[in-house]
Amino acid sequence: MTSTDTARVVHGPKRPGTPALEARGLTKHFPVHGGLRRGRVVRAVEDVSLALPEGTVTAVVGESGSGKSTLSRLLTRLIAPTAGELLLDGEPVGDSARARRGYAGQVHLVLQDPFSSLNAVHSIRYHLQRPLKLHHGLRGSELDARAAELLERVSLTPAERYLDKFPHELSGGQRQRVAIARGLAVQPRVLLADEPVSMLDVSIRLGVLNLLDELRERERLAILYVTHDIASARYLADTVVVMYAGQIVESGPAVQVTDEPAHPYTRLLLSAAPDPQRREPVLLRGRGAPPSLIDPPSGCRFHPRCPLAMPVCAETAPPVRPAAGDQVAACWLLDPERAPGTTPA
Amino acid sequence: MRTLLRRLGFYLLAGFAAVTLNFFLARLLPGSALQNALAKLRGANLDPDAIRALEAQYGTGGDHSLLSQYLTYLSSLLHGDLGLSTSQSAPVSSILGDTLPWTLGLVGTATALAFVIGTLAGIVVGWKRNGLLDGLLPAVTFFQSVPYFILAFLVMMTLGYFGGFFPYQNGYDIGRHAHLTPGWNGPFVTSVIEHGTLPALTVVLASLAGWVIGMRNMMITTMDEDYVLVAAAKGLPQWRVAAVAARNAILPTISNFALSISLVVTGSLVTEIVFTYPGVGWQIYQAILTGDYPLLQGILLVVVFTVLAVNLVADLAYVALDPRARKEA
Amino acid sequence: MRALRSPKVLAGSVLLLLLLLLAVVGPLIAPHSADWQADRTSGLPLAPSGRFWLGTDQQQHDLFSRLLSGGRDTLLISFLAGMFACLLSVVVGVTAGFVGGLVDDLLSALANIFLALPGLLILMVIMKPLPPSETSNPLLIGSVIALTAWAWGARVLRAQTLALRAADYVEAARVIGERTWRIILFEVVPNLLPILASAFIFTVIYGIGTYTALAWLGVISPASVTWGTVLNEAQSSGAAVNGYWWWYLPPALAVALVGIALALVNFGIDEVINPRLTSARTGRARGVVFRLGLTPVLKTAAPEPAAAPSNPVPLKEAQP
Amino acid sequence: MTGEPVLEVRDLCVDYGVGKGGVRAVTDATLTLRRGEVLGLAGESGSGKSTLAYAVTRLLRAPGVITGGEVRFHGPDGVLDLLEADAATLRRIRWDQISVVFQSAMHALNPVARIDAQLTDALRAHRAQLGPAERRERAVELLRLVGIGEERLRSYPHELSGGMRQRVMIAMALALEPRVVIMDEPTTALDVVTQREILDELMQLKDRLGFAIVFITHDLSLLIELADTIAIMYAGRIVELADAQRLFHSPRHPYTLGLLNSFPALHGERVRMEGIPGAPPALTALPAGCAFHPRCPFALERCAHDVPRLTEPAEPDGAPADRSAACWLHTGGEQVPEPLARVLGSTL
Repeated sequence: MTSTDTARVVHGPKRPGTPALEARGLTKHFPVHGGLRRGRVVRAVEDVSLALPEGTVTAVVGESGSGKSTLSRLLTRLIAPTAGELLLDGEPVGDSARARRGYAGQVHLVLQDPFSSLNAVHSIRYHLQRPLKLHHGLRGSELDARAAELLERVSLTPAERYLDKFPHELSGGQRQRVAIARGLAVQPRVLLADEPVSMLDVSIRLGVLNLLDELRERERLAILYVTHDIASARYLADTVVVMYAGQIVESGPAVQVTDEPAHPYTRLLLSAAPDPQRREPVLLRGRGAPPSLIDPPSGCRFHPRCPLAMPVCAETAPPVRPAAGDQVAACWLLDPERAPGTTPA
Repeated sequence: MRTLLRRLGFYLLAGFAAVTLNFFLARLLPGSALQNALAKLRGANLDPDAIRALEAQYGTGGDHSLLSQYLTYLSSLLHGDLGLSTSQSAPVSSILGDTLPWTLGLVGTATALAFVIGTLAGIVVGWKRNGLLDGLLPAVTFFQSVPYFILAFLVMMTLGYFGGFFPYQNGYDIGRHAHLTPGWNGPFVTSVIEHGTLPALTVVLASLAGWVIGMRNMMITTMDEDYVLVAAAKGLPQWRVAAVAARNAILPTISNFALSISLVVTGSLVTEIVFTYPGVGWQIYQAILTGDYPLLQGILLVVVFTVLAVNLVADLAYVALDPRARKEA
Repeated sequence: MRALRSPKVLAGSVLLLLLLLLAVVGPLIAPHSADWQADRTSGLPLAPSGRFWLGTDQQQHDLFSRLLSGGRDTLLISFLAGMFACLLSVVVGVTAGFVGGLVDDLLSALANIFLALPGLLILMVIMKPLPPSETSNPLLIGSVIALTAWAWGARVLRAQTLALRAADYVEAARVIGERTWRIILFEVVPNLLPILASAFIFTVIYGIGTYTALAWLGVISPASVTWGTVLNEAQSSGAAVNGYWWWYLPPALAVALVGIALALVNFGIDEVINPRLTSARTGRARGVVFRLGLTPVLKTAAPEPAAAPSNPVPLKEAQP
Repeated sequence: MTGEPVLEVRDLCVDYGVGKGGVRAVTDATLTLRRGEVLGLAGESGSGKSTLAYAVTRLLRAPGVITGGEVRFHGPDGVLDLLEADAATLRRIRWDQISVVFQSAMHALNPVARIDAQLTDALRAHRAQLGPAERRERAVELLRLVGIGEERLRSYPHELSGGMRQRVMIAMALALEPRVVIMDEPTTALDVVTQREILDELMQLKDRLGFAIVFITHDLSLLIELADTIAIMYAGRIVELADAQRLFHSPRHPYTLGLLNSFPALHGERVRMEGIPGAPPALTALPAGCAFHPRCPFALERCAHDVPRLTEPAEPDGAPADRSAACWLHTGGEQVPEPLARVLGSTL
């Protein structure tokens, strides 16, 4: 368990002022259904503190089961956290129905699969106008004008050609643009994107990523980009946050984390990632699969797979330590007392 | 184990619900019909003990509370006592004992035949996919969309009355010139089979389509699975590839069997009425004609328990056939 | 509406409309009223003739008139039963599927119990004591039949709702802050419509069978003549044994015809629900045989392949 | 590219549907797979890469129809055209000579059969002389080959993790020591670490057992690390075919170039990349001429109506090309844009 007596480290891009959205100690334990022993839980997300300042892209990287998708749903309030709190512009968010709707107008989530995130029975117009009606009370001709404008903002032009189409008449990339346009209709401060390009064809992925980057720039959105593709995280994000088994193990400026990873898990991910420039054969830094989150390993959750594990790793969870600059990692190797003479390279 | 226990719990609950419903149905019915029946019984020189028993059964005699009546009812059920038939002055259980074998023989055989033939045909039609057989499906649907007793009329008329291929009345030859002794003797058994043919054919025809179409659709769905293509890619003989698909496709079919068995049984009972077949169905008709509620309710209870038993067997078969279900268990 | 292009569906729809039309105008165009009797003295049914197209029954009612008049209540009640049952199954199925948890467990158990109960027998027990004034009320009879018919639809709808509840577009609707009732009504239910339509058709088939059976067995005696009551009179007069086929055959065929029309329409709905099950016909029509694991080879010079079945050439044992 | 050919595909054409409703999914595909080689087939969804592979094995599902070409398999008994072969011949060759690993092992393993049964059923069909004990021994051996313990023999697929299932699938494909293994996105559904582990094992097994691999994927960056030769497919045609390193460092087709520019790098300076404008066309509405021309930054006037054939490009240094591309830019006379005219220093 992460010790709570030490000062909490908030991950994410460092910017002056109040972040648009901040999560403090966000934790989610799902009850296990169907087990004979009651009270067992899946520790999907454990004590995550994350700040998303406006005009930044934060990438959350991890394997499946690392808790990154759960985190995005916690941040959208689609699921209720077991512990922790959310602050929107520094204010704790309320729990009333009104507060929830207000929150939905500030924080939006773009889902992974554009083929199923749009309802086949509704037109593009319907999809775009619902948030306009819900959050801005727009009526009549204003609706059409705004919907058309939204399509233009995601480069679906001329807009009239798309408004009356149905999802099945569009390509995957166009659908994902519509999904993003729907998010923009909300006029959110924060845009969460859960693997927004992984279902898309390779040649159109960059188009969608570049669109997100433009929105960050133009609309000053705080963007959270959830992905398993560390190369695209490096491409798009200001800050990369690496999750393993429900915990953040490393975070820092994107290029720094990918060029000089501090945590052995980040190094494992990088060594496994496809890299056409690789000359020498791959040396996989660690083996095995992520652990069960019902019964996670003691101490550092990565220690059973870690090639550099020390006795202390199995006993006590490592605290988050600075590595270099804004880069931090939760690893005993960064503790000068615990690992004298060993510096991760 | 857990899933199985859950299912078992469900069957207990369903059985209990049926028994309770049965109890209250009798009491919710407008009194007059029941009183009439009792009055008829009194006039029929029935043993006073029996009348008292009947009164107790319906709570019309003494001033027992509803709860105590209910408990009495439950305890007599547990002893296999289904009450007295008002029209036949005999215990319902003994009437059922006489007629149930006829129904079980007819409906059981017909349903089993229909299921086996239908499933096998569904496998073939699904596997051949584009064969001529597929074109026969609409024709098969004809039998599925016509109520059992209507189909029974049509079968009786075409093959029985006009065709003259089979007898279409009664369970065996009881005509004036017949000299049959019920029992395990050749002439009697032959007669029973002859008389059972048309009702059985009706039940088979009516329920066959459901199995054929269900199994065909499952075969086609399953054949789209990669593991069937893998079987073909392995160079296994055709029949082995088909077997892989069929083995997986049969699982939902078993669930469907359980779901539709109550419709099949009800339909079969009604078919008996058309053919004046001496089974439980015919007793239902008699009970309706004479307003014999104890008999009607006794039959209802037996049918419900039969259906539940078949469901339980189907559940067990499913768990036995699907390792994934076992794991959850 | 592409479903209408299928000849089966077209035939079914036309047949169904025709039958519905007959049910409406039947009593008006019938040569006689349903209760009209030809000759009160004769005790024998008359076979079909030029005067009585479908003959008469023992009471010398004109059976053709009775057939025309009998459809109205029969169809009205079975469609009412279908509607009520669908309403019930939507409420139960969608609630169970969408709410989940204990509510789902209870509603599913309830549906399963109703599936195991023999509906017709229960209806007999319930309806036998009802006076004719009540059994001729279509609304009452329709809803009582519906009580025994909703479980199947509820089960199917629940399963589908369960799948839809997890669909991304439902989650997306939550994300933009849609209210739950709106999500159910506008996101989930529209996607259930094909299944609902199919459930409706099956319930109507069940309804017509059940209602006719109840009348045939004399469990209910509606005030007006229906196909079921004609069958009931035929049954109690031993029409089958005595060979009065014109007495019971026409109403039986009429019921069968409604069932077939509905089943044909259902083919079209099936095509919408599961296109896979019907789509492979295209190739066969052109003489190409598709077999799993044996992709056909149609080598032609023409850019558009012509219709010619592949002839597997016997293997030439390859030369080294 | 030294080994002798095991599988030669010539002018293969595949349609979905027959007659008016049919669309061409693969057009004039020509490929050669050599012994012990990894041949990569890369392309986006709808490019025809999987269609091509399944058509070659005659495993393509309805309404797929092969409408032309030949597929010459060089087996132990000589050369055989798989498109002329009858069902019995195909059955004999399948798995024994050519096996397939599917994308999702979750779906490719029979959920109601145990692992050992699925490992040995092909042995039963093809090696009738083996007894039950020998088959079981072989199953254990195969599992060990992919790093799975004997105790998993009696497991059902749902009891295994995703990575383990894919390993079982690979073990299964190697059961009869085939000459060719066709792999359709075999690791796409897996996490990167598991993917890497399995690919490492696969390459070791390939070196040890000497089979050739046709590796289908949309992930070109992975393929470059993995494959000897790569064929890039677009809208049903092979648009470029070259040695992996040369394809990476000196692409000749604009689509290949665009594809390579669609994968952000793991190293170096962060630069804005553009990918490829537009979206891949639907097979039902292919542009005239070169199907890529509406998205191509270098499109010439003739690209809009003439379909380029796969030919050897004239190399800038005059060296023998030993590669091919289907692009009018390389047919001589045109000024080849710089990114498509690079020369890879070393000859491979």
